[in-house]
Amino acid sequence: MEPVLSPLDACLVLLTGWIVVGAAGMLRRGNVVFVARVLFPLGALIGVGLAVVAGWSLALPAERVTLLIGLPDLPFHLRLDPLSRTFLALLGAASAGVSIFAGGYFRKGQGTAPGVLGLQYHLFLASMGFVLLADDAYAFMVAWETMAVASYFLVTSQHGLPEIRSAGFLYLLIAHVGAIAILLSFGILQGGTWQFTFDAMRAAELSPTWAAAAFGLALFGFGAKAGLLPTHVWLPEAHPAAPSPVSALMSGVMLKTAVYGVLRVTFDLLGEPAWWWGLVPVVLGLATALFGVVFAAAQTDMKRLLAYSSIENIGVLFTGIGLAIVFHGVGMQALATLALVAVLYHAVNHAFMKSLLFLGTGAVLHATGERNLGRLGGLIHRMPWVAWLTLVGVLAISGLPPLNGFVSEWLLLQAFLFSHEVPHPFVNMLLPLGAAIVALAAALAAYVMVKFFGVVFLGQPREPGLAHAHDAGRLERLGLVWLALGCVLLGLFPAQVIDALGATTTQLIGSVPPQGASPWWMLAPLPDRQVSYAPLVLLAVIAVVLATTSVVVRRVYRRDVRRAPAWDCGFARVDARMQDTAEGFGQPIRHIFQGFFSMERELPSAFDRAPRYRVVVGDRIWRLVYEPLGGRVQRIADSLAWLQQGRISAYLTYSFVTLVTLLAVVL
Amino acid sequence: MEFAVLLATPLGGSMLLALWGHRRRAAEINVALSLVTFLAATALTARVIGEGNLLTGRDQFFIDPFNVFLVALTAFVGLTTAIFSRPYMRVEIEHGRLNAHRLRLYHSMYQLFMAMMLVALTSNNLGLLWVAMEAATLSTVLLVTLYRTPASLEAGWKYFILCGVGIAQALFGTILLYFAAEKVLGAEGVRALLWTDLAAVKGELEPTVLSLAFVFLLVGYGTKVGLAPLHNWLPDAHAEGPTPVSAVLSGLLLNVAIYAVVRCKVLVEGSLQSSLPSNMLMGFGLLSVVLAAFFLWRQRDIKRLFAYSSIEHMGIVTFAFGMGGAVANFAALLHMTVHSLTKSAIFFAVGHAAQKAGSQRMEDIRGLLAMNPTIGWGLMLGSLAILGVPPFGVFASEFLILTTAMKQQPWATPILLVALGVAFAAIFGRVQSMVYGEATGRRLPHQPALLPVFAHLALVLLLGLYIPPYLAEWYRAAARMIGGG
Amino acid sequence: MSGLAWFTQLLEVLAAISLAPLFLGWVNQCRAWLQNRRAPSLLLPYRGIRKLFHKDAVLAEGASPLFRAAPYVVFGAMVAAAAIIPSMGTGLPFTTAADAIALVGLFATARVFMSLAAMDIGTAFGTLGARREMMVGFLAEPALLIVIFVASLLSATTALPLIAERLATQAPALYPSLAFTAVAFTMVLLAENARIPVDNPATHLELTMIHEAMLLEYSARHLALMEWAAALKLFNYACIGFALFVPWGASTGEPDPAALLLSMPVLVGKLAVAGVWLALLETVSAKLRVFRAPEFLATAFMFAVLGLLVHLLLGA
Amino acid sequence: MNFTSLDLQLLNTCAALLLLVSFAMLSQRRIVSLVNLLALQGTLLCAATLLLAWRTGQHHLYLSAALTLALKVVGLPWLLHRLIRRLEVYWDTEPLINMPGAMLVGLVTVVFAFGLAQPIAELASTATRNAIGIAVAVILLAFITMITRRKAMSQVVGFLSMENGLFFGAMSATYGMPMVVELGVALDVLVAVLVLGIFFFQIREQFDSLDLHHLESLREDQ
Repeated sequence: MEPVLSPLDACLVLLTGWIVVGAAGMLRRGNVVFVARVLFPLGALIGVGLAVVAGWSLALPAERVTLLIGLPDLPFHLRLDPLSRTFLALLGAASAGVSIFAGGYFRKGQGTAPGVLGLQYHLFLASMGFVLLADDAYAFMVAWETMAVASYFLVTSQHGLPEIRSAGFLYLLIAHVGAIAILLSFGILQGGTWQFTFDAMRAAELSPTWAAAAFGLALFGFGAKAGLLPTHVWLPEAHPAAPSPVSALMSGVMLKTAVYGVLRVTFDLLGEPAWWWGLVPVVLGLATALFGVVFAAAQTDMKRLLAYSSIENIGVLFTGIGLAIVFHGVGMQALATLALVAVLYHAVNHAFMKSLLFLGTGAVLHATGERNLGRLGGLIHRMPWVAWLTLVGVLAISGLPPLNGFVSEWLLLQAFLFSHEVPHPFVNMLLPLGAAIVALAAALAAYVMVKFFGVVFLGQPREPGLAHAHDAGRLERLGLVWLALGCVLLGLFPAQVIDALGATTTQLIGSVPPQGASPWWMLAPLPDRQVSYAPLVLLAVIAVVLATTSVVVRRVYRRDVRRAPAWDCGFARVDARMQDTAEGFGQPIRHIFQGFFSMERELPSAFDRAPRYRVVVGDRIWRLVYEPLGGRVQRIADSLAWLQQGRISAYLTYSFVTLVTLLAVVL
Repeated sequence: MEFAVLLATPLGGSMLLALWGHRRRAAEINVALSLVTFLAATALTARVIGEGNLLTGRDQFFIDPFNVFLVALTAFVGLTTAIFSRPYMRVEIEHGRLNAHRLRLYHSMYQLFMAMMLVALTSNNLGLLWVAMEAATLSTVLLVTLYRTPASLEAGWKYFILCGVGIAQALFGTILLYFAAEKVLGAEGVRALLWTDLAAVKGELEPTVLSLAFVFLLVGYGTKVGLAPLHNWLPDAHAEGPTPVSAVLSGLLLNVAIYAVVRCKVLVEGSLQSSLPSNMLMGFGLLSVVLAAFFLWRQRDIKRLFAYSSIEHMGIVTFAFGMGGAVANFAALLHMTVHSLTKSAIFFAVGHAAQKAGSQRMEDIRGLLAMNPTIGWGLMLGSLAILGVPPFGVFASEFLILTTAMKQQPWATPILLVALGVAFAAIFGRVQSMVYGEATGRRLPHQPALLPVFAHLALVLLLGLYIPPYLAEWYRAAARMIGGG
Repeated sequence: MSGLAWFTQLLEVLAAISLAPLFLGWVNQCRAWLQNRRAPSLLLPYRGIRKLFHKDAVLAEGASPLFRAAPYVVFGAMVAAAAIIPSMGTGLPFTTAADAIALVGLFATARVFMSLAAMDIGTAFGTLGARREMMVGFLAEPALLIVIFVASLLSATTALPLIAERLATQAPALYPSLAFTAVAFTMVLLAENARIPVDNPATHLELTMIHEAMLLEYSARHLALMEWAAALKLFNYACIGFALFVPWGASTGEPDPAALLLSMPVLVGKLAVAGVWLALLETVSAKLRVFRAPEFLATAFMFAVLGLLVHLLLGA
Repeated sequence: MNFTSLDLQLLNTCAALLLLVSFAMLSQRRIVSLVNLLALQGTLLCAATLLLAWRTGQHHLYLSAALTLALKVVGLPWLLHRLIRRLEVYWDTEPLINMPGAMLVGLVTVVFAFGLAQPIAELASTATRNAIGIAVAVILLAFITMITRRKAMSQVVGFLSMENGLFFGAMSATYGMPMVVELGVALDVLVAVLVLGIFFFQIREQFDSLDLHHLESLREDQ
């Protein structure tokens, strides 16, 4: 039967619904209960609806609509195609969890009034939706910048603190610079037609050089939003500054819009990318991945840690995009599809995992008021719900089977494994080594996550105050459960997910991942290579073993369990200060990857009464790129200042000289 | 009829207020007069939309799409500024910065200024245009020096001398134009300076003379537009005058000056058949944008900051007109509109902010959002709008200008973009630190009139998302008339 | 998949589980001989496990459910790995459940749970052990992956049984790349199974221990499971090694118990040799300082990459 | 219209004298005599206008001559003299460029102006076409005068002499502008000077001097 609304109309209605919900909050700006307990759950419902619509219509052909608003010669064009549907589904599903959590999260506090916050929050969501729908340059830019501004306001909602202000400033500045680059890239993409609809860009013929330029600009622009090296600096500042649900959205969803942008420009608008373009994102991506995870390991603030881990995942995503471009360019369709699927899959996974983790930190933050790992610990006893649900996210993002993080990683490695077949010297030697870096990053991610979870939730509480920590509320739990469930299901049913992604890959590179004769519970993307992966079986085996062993242990040897003080090699007075701090746990990394950091240490001597150890880990790139840049501009400004020294005769001379020169020119 | 009212109201108003302006209800009268002017302007606009161009006053006055929308804009901003200045000036008096007869001067000069701008916009006679411009300058000189502080006197003096000299150049340019026209239209005095007649015969005008004339006119009126390096009066005048005056200076006077430049450019281009005038405009435009962007980095005074941003935007507009062609002109007109709306809105917010903080130095202004959310949001959103952040209208025009630049002057695009980036960093960093943070400063004795701020911003937002068809048509007609490219 | 196949699979798993401690005992015995000490009984590991199962479990007060669950999870993961690795037969049902990469993932899962459990009590040693374990892990994993890559480049698949099958069925040739990777693999094996030179299973000297430090708080059945899992891990690694480098002798084709039993002696033989080889290595090499471990593993990684490049260059 | 050579000679003499006066202003340091020179310039202008009016018989030229007389010969100088007396500013301080330098620049400017005027002059049908160059020169010289002076008062004088130059230019190129414009211009000039008068007093009471170096506080380079 034919539904009353076409999917696109439905999406429009839902996005408008978000705006309306947000606006409704302004009616009773100060009323937390109304905004948080009523509006945010509504927003979550809309999110679910969006996910359902997009997911259900995934395989349908693209449909368009042209709105009345916009520029007179360039009204807003919207288009709903498999690519946008995929990301809309991502947006809806992830934001649903975040919104429902946020409903329980926001309380009365200083900073922006709840109503305003709700408005900004839902505008943020809606603008992301429109970014995914936009089908002409103007609409896209409008949605894109609105997204940036809305998130900026959310980031700075606690603007009392100077570091939050500077974080917001840095964020918006880099976002704006990126937007300018994107605009330029569109300017090239239209290729002489001077039509700024995406259709015109698809039709436009570009010379290889210009196409490459457009790609480069787009990569830079979207990379700036995604946190690709070297424009990553805003990310670890902005994420901790924002309220946790917002960090969750920014990291989980907003970064993905950048990935969407790159995919859209590269495969849809540019059409046939040259294979060697792919090398740039591969190299940048690998560098970013390694950089991000290494820095994550050195962090002591849990949200900064997660932010850096986001940088790592972005790196992985861009590596995958690069691989896809290379394979597609040299005509290795199957592998290109594989890489692309890996990218899309990982985008979805990361949306769930990272949102889950950020929300977990949010719950901890609320319960303890602490973001510093050095003052947490042992929370698994106080807040079991949060702890166990966060554990799911931790295992997932560490890339452990049978959860979802592993699947996309597996796909990417599979793609890498055969990159030696690329028919170009050096490339075919170097690309496989990329696999090693990806593996290293993944293993390090596991390290980081063990540190994160172990220090926050395990061990003994490092502060007496933690004894009063309370578990998450009902709405918060609901949000966490939703996202954790997502992680598990995405991990257990990869074959189905990949089938669903088929429509998108067809749209982008015109081929679907072959899902040969393998049974429904098994993932076998490369039939000719007979590799396969069946998470359900793995889970089953482990479960069975677990069950049998525990039963055997219980039945056969009936021995009971005693509680006693920790043994610790017989050392009696164990206390919390003897556990590793975050710094301690990160120490091996700092030791091994010294080259990455600019560190300043403060080591205690053996004799001082109150020994204290302090280490500050700085980002070299900041000192190498950004500080000089700012200084340069300031210097230019200063050197220009003498032009205006307040002497009227000087000013008169200017106009005299101008007049005479112009006259001379004319003659 | 409407036209007579349009010019007579402010003229008569200035006389009336010159006598009455210090009494209790003077401010309300001021508002009422502006309202009448605005109504007349809208009526006139409606009529021109209906009946097309309009020649009147023995052909001395002429209304076409190009100037009628500027007339409407001027009348509108004039009205909102009058509304804004009512509480503002009252506070100034309570702070003892003004007294009754200064207020009288203010009101009367304000109306006179309005009248002169309207005359300049509508006059068909280039000589009359010049006279009106000079008169407008004189009236604003008195407004700038209203506070009689050393700084304001200095600003006023510079304003007077620089613009005076500039406008003298413009007069010589006009003379040359007349000289050239006489050759074609014959010496029967009066008609030879009528723009309509000139435009009709612009093809036959003597190129060399016109190119010389254009140089003088450009340097002359360009000084009033604030094109670098002739801009030096502008920041001083904006910073030291009362805020309503800064608002109208930025929002309206610059527009009128640009209008004059463009009118002349049309004639000269018509006769020269060369890209010389366009190149000059583009050169001046780029130079202004770049210089202003870098000067923004050194500002400590909030009004100076936004004065430089005005220079930057005038540069953009000039550049766009220089490029010429349907799209660029359209974008330039749109940019003139949104800029004057946004910038005056910003100045309103700035005025209140400065009054609260009791200082124009930016490091004294903190935590506006905490102090008075409406002012804070006004300033924040206004700045975002002026910085070309969508969905505000400034982005729409900048989008068109940039894309056209990519098409017609690719070399200029990177320069523009760098300048825009620098300006963004400079302005936004400062605005943010003023809007956010803990509140300092005292309560305002009067509830600030922020209706104008949000009215303007709403309009700008609308123009960013939806340009009504008739408005677009109107712009297009004007763009066609300006031609070039 | 017939019931027979499943039965065969079960048989293999059980064989692995039961053989693992024996292999461990054998290695210890060889080591003792080589260091001319009186060798402990071959069955010592079994006795140890049995003894531990008969004891009352003592849990530290701060222990969370995670601490109690970990041993089962680790053990389960290892068993799953054993089910997947073609120790005796290649055509078994579970072998399709995961390829070599997934196998690495399984080991990682076990490692992560062990480390988390170690951090759970919040003692100095536990966290120290966890930290070092994770460090060794993230250095060893890429090396292992590259090793597997080289093998899978030779056999154009990452499914371990297929690798074994294809390598076994190809005309026996000398692969220089495999030679390099074999070295790398051995080093990884040593590191991953807490053997000298990276760790010392026999020591409880606080400052040097890694694996033992994590188990300090465990007792009774939990400890037993952990020990058993460790033995199983060693066994698994050995079997991976066989599959990659000496794939001959495993039963191929349709799974049936008889073939499996036939291939059992071959496996035992390989294990015996491997045990001697391991013991020899551990005897001749000295325990490294913890911060030499990265260099050790970096060397392993280097070997693996060399193998890869050699393969890409020579196609062999 | 029929010009005898005598008229032309007279006109050209006026023009030459105008130029001379401009140079004199450029070098003059006493404000009082500066104003007198301004008056003299006005007179010459008036004379030239009358001559033209008489010869060409264009009546509106009589009017503008009258305007000139009223405004530039009598009105403004008188006003300025009063101001000078009221404000006691008789001397300008040392100009920014010393006399010889100023002269040199002036000469170059004159050459430039003449060169500039050539093409216009060729097109002009008026008898006075050769004077256009002079007009331009006067304007530019006045410009330099304004640049080099340090007292507000003398700057204003420079400004007014620039107006004279413009006027002369208009006359010699086109026998004057349309009446509307001329009236407007005259009005503006008058108002301007009145405004300036007010200004002087304000500046004076603020800084108790008309020295421009007081007016250099609004600047970027600090």
